[in-house]
Amino acid sequence: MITLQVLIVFMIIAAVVAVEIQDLLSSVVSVGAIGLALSLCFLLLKAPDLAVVQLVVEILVLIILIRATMSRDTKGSERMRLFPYVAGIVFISVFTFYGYAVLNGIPEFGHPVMKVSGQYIKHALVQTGSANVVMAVMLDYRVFDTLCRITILLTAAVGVLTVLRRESRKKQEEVKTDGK
Amino acid sequence: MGNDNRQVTEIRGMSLVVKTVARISVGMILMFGVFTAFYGHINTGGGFAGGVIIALAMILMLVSYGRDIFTNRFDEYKALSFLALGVLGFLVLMSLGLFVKDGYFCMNIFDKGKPFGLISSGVILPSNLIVLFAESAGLLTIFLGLVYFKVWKGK
Amino acid sequence: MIFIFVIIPILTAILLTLFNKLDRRWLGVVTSAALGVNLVAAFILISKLAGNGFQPVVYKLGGWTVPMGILLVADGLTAFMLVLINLISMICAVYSIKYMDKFLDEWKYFVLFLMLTASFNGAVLSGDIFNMFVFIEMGTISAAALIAFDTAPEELESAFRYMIFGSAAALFVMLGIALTYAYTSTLNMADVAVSIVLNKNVALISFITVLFIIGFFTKSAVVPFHFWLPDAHSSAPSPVSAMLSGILVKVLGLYALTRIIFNVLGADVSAVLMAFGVVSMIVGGLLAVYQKDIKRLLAYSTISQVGYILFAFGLNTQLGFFAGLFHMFNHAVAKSLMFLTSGAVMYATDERILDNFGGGLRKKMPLTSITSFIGSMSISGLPPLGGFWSKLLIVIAAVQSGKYGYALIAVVVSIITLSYFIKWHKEIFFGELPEKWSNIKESPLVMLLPMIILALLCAVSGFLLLPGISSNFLEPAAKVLSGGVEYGKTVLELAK
Amino acid sequence: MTEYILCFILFCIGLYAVVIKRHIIKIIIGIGIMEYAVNLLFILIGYKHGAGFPFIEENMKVMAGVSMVDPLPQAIVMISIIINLTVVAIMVALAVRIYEKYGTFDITKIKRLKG
Repeated sequence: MITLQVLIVFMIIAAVVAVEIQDLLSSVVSVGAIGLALSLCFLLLKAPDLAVVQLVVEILVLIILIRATMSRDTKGSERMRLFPYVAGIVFISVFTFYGYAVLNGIPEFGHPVMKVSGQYIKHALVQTGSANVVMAVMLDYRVFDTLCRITILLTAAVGVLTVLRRESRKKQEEVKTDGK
Repeated sequence: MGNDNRQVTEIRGMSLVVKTVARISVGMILMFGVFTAFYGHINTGGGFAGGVIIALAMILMLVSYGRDIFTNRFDEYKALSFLALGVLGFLVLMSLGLFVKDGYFCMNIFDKGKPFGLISSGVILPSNLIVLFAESAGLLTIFLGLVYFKVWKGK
Repeated sequence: MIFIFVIIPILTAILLTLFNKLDRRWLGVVTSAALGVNLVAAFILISKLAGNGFQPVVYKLGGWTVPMGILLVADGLTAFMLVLINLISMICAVYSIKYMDKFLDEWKYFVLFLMLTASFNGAVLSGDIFNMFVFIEMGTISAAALIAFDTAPEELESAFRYMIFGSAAALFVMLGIALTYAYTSTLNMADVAVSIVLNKNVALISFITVLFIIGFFTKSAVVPFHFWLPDAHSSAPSPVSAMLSGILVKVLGLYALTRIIFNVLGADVSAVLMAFGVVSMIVGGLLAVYQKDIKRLLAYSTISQVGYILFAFGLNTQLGFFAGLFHMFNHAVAKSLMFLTSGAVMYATDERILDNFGGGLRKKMPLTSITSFIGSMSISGLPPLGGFWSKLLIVIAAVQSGKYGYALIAVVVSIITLSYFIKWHKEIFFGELPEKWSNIKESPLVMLLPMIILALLCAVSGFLLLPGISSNFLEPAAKVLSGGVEYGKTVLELAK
Repeated sequence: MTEYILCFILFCIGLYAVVIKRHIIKIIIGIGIMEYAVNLLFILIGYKHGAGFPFIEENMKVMAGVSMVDPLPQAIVMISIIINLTVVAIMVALAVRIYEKYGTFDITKIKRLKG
């Protein structure tokens, strides 16, 4: 599909811009552009649930990233260090070439082997009663993943609060009285 | 004299135009979020998208009206306890399957109802609502944590 | 009923967030009670397994058959790991009741601690690749937040570095899962194993194995990817670094690696595992000798001991797996004992640089010095203690499979281990007491009790080799690993 | 096939940013790009030419096995998007705190830890 390939090429260009540009705010904005292009790709690939969630989550990531860089717009003083640059390029080219040589093992793009999801589509309405098969898979067939995912959200919320709390250790005199 | 009261209204949050637009659009965004969650098992969205949308609506209010609308009545620990209640509700909903005769842990034991009606897919609708509640509380906690950190540094 | 291993810690964590005004002692007591229940359940699971001849116990979540729903599988290897995880996390929870009185907001610590344990139990139990990935992600997030618990500059930086390595490794694993799903279009481990045996495309399987190996080597801190471990372990609170080096490196790294490589993909990677194992043995040992910080020295010795275990697994023989698992048990017990004792020393003296200790602490802290001596000698392999038996078995397995050079290296590295642990003890405990440590007292009882239990375990773990005990604790775990791809067939029949 | 290769290239750009860049926010952006690439690869695998949205409409004869896109990767990517959000949130929290303590975003200058 040409439109899809054009979108992914646009994402690659935006990714290069996001990584290479010096000014922080414009690199964060180009990350936002990648996320929104990804939401369009999901729409093209017939995944409307994901387009909605990706779009909305992308806005939240953008807000959080801008929040982190807003008041500290320091220029990235990048001195080009040769060795890691070359090592990175070599590793990435080997990784892509190896991937390319191997990818013909996967079924061709657009002809997925749907062994399990064939069952999902056939029995979703009868077994779970929900018309949205994706919601049926997430909340009825594989509901343990959703349970773990909400616990991850709880862990991350408590984690963010621990990282961002003002003082972590009691004052010395408090410890003496407390630890008698 | 004249500009004193104008000055007072300007202190917190963004300009007046942003505030009025935010005040008008927040109701619609909240309704859209709840609608996505309620009809999750019929058309797109579901508890997850709805939760994030509602969290974004609250963040819109937070950003446009400044931090003080939340500080005294609602802080991130109250939001965290809402999240914990949401996860607890989801756990209880999942463990209902255990009390059925030969049920398993995450079993969908409610009746499946009319295929395309609103009350139609057993446990999926209530779990969508609980995820909506937990998701928005969780994301709000994360955002309040990030925003309030700046306030402490300021004081 | 095996989902209770995951649900009990999550439930207690939720209750602790709701009632977080509790006093610190109550929080610690509730946490260790929950983990104690888990430990008892792990022993019950072992007796149930021993009852029906170590057939895996299978729990179909939601009542769905295999390819449709998620499966929880508990076979010999899982039961062994469950006992190890819950034993050490309960002891660390008891230890952290007193250790945490220097910190504010203890309830956040205990919530994250319970989530960390829930993620270990879940990763070990789940029979579904993506479900294991979700638990690995939960472990990474809660471990990063725990490392940054005492928000000093070093902790924040090492937590950030750990988070970069952890999420990059998780993304490599996710890429591997995507390609396995594209090839076999199922996510259940047993189903993948069976369908890979049917039509084997060697090129693709080797690429997927490389992806998994990169991801799990970063998780288990094997040499080229070990840069996060010394910072993370030296700056985390002591009970957390005991959990990290005792269990996180073994469960999220080694267990997941062996389960996916041997049981699911069935790839023949023994040469790669052996090479990386030997390299990380040597590098970990050598770097540990020059360390000044007491916990950083223990962190580097963890890297070299993980190299031992990886080397034992790389031998790909029944005795190799048996020795590797036995060494994993001994090292987990002894290394967490060492981290707890170093925590007790830091709790009393607030000093962590080896040089300005001046030694002689054993007069003031006799029990701590005895237990830490037992722990360090068990790791470096003094005869009566457990570490000696497992290292001996590793050397025998290496000699049996004809790897004389590697066996010699293993012996040399264990001598290096002995040297830096004796240096560790000479600096802290032996010698005469300088006057600045004159007013310190023995560590409190709540911290001493876990240390004594772990020291007894170190001494007693030699008896694990007795035919009676080892036949239903270590033997089935080694059989599962050496069984390789039969795991898929047995689980599929059971879950029909 | 070309879509998979383009997705691999996007993954490698993210990997490049994480390995090479020294600025903390650039590293977080690199992790974000890698997450986008993995999610995209999952959905590319689940796509089927000429297949409809994974919903069952009223009149559709489901028994005839009418062709739909693969719903399983969509459920998995829905879960992994929010996990990526939490990972970015924790890394940003750490970055904000590191900036407040060290005063710089450059990871090489933050070398208080030796050895």
